[in-house]
Amino acid sequence: MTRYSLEIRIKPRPGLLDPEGKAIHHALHSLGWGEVDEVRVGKVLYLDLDADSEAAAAEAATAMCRKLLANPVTEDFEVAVTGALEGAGS
Amino acid sequence: MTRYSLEIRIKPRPGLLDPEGKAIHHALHSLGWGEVDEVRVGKVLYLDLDADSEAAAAEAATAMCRKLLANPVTEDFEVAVTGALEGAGS
Amino acid sequence: MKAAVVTFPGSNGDYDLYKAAQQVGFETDFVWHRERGLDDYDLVLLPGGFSYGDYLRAGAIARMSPIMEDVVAFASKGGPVLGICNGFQTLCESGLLPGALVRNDVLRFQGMDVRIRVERTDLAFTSGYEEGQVLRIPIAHGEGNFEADKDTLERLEGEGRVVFRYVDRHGNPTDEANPNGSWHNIAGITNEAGNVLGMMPHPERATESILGSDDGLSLFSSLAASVPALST
Amino acid sequence: MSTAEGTVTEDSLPPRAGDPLITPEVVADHGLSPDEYERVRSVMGREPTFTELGVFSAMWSEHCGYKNSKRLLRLLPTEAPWVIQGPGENAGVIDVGDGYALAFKIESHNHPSAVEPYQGAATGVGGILRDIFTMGARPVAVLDSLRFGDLDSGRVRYLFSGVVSGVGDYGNCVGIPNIGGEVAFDRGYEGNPIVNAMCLGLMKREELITASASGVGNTLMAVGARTGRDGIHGATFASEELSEDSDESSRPQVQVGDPFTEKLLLEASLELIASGVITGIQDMGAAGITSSASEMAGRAGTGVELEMASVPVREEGMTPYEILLSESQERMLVVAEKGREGEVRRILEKWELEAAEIGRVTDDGRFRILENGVTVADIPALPLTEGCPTYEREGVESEDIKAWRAMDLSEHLIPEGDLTKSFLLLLGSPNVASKRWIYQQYDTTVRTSTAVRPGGDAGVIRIRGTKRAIAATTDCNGRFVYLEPRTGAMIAAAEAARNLVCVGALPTAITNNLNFGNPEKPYIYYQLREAVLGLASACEAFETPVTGGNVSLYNETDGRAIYPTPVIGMVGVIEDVATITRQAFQHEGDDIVLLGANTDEIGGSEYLYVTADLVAGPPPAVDLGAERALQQSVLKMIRERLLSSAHDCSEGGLACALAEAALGDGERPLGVSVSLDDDLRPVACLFGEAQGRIVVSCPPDKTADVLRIASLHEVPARKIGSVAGPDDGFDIRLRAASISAPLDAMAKAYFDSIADLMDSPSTGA
Ligand SMILES: Nc1ncnc2c1ncn2[C@@H]1O[C@H](COP(=O)(O)OP(=O)(O)O)[C@@H](O)[C@H]1O
Ligand SMILES: [Mg+2]
Repeated sequence: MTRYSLEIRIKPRPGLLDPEGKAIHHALHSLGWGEVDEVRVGKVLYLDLDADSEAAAAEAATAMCRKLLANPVTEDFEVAVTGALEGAGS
Repeated sequence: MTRYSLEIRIKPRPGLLDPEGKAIHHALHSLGWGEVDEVRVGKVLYLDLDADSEAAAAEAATAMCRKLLANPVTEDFEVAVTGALEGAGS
Repeated sequence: MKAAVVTFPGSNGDYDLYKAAQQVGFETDFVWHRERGLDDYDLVLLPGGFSYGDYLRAGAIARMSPIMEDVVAFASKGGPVLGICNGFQTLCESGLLPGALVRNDVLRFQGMDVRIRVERTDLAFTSGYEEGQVLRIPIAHGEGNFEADKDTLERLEGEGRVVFRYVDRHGNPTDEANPNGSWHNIAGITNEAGNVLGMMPHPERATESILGSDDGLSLFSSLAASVPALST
Repeated sequence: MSTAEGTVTEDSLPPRAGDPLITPEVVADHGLSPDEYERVRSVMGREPTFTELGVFSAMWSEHCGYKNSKRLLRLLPTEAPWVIQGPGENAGVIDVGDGYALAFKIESHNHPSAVEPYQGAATGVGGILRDIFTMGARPVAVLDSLRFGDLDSGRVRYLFSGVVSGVGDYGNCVGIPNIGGEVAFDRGYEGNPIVNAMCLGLMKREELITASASGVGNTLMAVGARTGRDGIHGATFASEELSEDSDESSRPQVQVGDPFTEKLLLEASLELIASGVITGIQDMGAAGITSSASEMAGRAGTGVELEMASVPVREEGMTPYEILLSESQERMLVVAEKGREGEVRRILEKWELEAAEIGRVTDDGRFRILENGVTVADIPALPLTEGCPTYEREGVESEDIKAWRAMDLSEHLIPEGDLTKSFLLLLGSPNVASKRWIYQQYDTTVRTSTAVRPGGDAGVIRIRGTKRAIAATTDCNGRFVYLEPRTGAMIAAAEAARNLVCVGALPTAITNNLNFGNPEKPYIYYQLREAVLGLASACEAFETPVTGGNVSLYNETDGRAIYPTPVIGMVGVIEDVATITRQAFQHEGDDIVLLGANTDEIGGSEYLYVTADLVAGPPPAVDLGAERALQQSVLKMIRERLLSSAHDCSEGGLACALAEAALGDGERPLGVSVSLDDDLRPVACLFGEAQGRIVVSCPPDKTADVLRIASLHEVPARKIGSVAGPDDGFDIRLRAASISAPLDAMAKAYFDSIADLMDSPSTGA
């Protein structure tokens, strides 16, 4: 078993309104950052996971997103394995 | 001028309680993903920005984090330049 | 005539809903989310509140509770299910209703009285209202902005499944009357069969004049009037 | 310091491996003076260990030990036949009739909110809720009393919006309606905001439980959230001034609130109390396990022994010192009857919470801490909780403030240009303007018992199943207290009582939050003592005893103190919900009657601040006897159902009070036609903040009765005009001047001004 670190990014679907992104964009402009174009805001989940392989870890995370972490109506997700610690499994 | 795409990740400081991460962790366990260790939840901002160089773009984003986007008392941030589109400046 | 108020960790409108159901004559029980079985009931109520703290997304964790399988089964047999606020969010997460409730466009929690217009009166929930009637009802939510893809939204309107809409005092669905940015000022919708209703405003908090309005009471008395017929 | 002379008799505990040595610097860092450290040594009979030093430092901080305020607080009246529990417990409790008891208390979270406004405010609400439900009462309402600098600063907007969403998100999630509060913006609070939260809880009289560790052999259990390194030394921190370099290192780790866990803890605690398996329960608030365990032992006259290795922790490698002083939120200490620990665990499991056995009640009066069986602290409990040195300091009034008070204001009594313009300016000043930008972020209707929501003079909660209701308000005008502390404190209590009678409630009892600067400075100690004396006489006059409260001192940034701000939280009882009265005019054609007299006072007024940027002059005079008569007369009018509305005059004076009554909640503003024949200069008459005034309206056929009751109580009263229609304007005519404004311009100024100001970005930097 290896302990993998994962990063799951959950992002509003293109086309959906992102009021928080809009508000940040507006605030950045008022503070003088006129060069910023669009802003979109998502969530990122950091988690550690024991699995047999990197592929298995990513697969488990994908299953979690499908079942719970992302709402298919409004969100897209991306899973990235960012680290591995051999033999650290519990 | 080049248009850079940036990704800014904002994450609760280590040691601070992350109630949302805790609740998600708990839910993943009840759904059978007992192999998941800690979960921490942060924010990710995607933004496009016109700047003279990659370094300048990253610097601007860092300044935005300091001034507005991240809460220095409770959050750490990371800036990554993820793309560049030459001559696209407005 | 029995009603079940399904409660999750973090529900906080359970008691209010219980009282409203009782007020119109339902024999009412709380059913804890880990319990199973809703066969004894004629009406299922999903209360407002912050199930699991609204962490991740409002209603997302609650809909994984064991009892939600029974709620789905109850609804698919035609049983009336009413979800208010967090209950509405949970119904959307569970797929019993389409779409999703995302963060209010103003990015703030909105607690105030709003006016909603009754768009349909042929449902067990609304038979006591007049079509076009304007009700004064409180809202209290941070994520009440109804979103769905274009096709779904068109279908909802086309099939007349929008039951309540935010309106101004004169009954017009203006932008100013929309407290959260919901598409087409949607405040409540029903499923195809018309036996599942989700709404963000709180009719159970408008059941006595001392609370500022009793415009919500008819929703419960409509149910009390039609539920016996449904279950026979 | 281990070589200091003195009578050290007992053998010292061996130092714990890895703990720092105790040097004079270490002692000073713990906020103890050399004399206080000597006292520690004599209580211990030996040198304390590092862990013991931490324990003393927390318990003998101002926050827990009330070093500078204890002697003054003894001056406050605390008794009345309806008081069930006075000061000393987690909350005060009064009898409100029909078998019900009301627990209520106010708490400050000023320092944490200055560092992290959202979490500071949120955890402030969490703490006060726990104080209420540990008494066995179900929380039924929250109020919040806030102070900030002026809203033109991005930093202030950041603090303000963070605090409001923190207060809101926490209470909303737990499901406790907010029924009122107050907010003031003044440069006197720049850099040091005030965040006080008050909670009310209801119970049947017999459900009351107290926080004591009784029953030798009973088991102590830690319940709820795990312990992390949050807020270590929060109590000591709350007892220090902030300075520019208070950032980062010197600050304790921010406490993060989890209202979801709080909601579960609330339900679990009430179930535990009802089940009878526990004999005591206490929140682990400031100074965490240390204060909860030692205070419970102190109250019961017992001892406690706790094993640190059994405390569920969130992080690895925590030392006993850290575990003892952690201020992690949403935790409780429970005393379970021996043998019934399993029942406690079962109840907590239902609510998906943890419960761990961490110690037991002993009979030796010691506060003893073990780490894997090895003693790391062993302190006599009573001297620890009760032996904190207390100080009576010398108070001297500041010459500067004296000079401000003596300032000649006569030139300001002559209006600058158009009075209508000043009027609209004042209506839009954030201190007068509608606070709905705030309370629309709060759930005010959950629990379906809110009869009067925020926006009126006082909030009202009905007691289900009875005809009764409870009203509550928080009040304090810090400018008045600053200019003359004794008068200012009396005004705060008088205004609170007026707000209660305006909704039809009999003022019954008080909780208070004394927010002051550094009491070691003579001029601050003067303010504190004077304010307490003023409050004491108001309590006597109104028969409203103090049942509890909170003291927050050292509210200073870089040596500048806030205005002294003794916030009064007052509760009252309404016997029949059918008599509840509101501030908005109800019917066109009603008569408007002014109770109380106008004066030429303008000192400390909002008018001066807005038009001349001044906080000066003497505060308005207050006559406690006249206030009491006014309260009684209005209550009588309300009970006889004579009034359509009642509203007291406060910030912005009579003109603004009339405007608020005219505008109501904005749904259906009504016009006003008033004429005043006072022989006063217009500015004072319209905008002066003379005390003891209430504007009421009534059907014309009731006016004679209203005037008769007023005269019976020797309250000056006269008809000043009438309520006009929604299409009429707002007109006040004086002998030689007038205000005439359209209702929509007033509504715009009044309702939109805070929202408009908050549209500019807020910056944390
Ligand atoms: N921070 C707050 N939270 C909730 N309600 C508030 C707050 N600040 C003001 N309010 C409400 O706004 C109304 C007006 O407040 P204020 O001008 O302080 O009233 P008063 O002068 O009668 O004490 C009151 O109903 C009060 O409860
Ligand atoms: Mg008032």
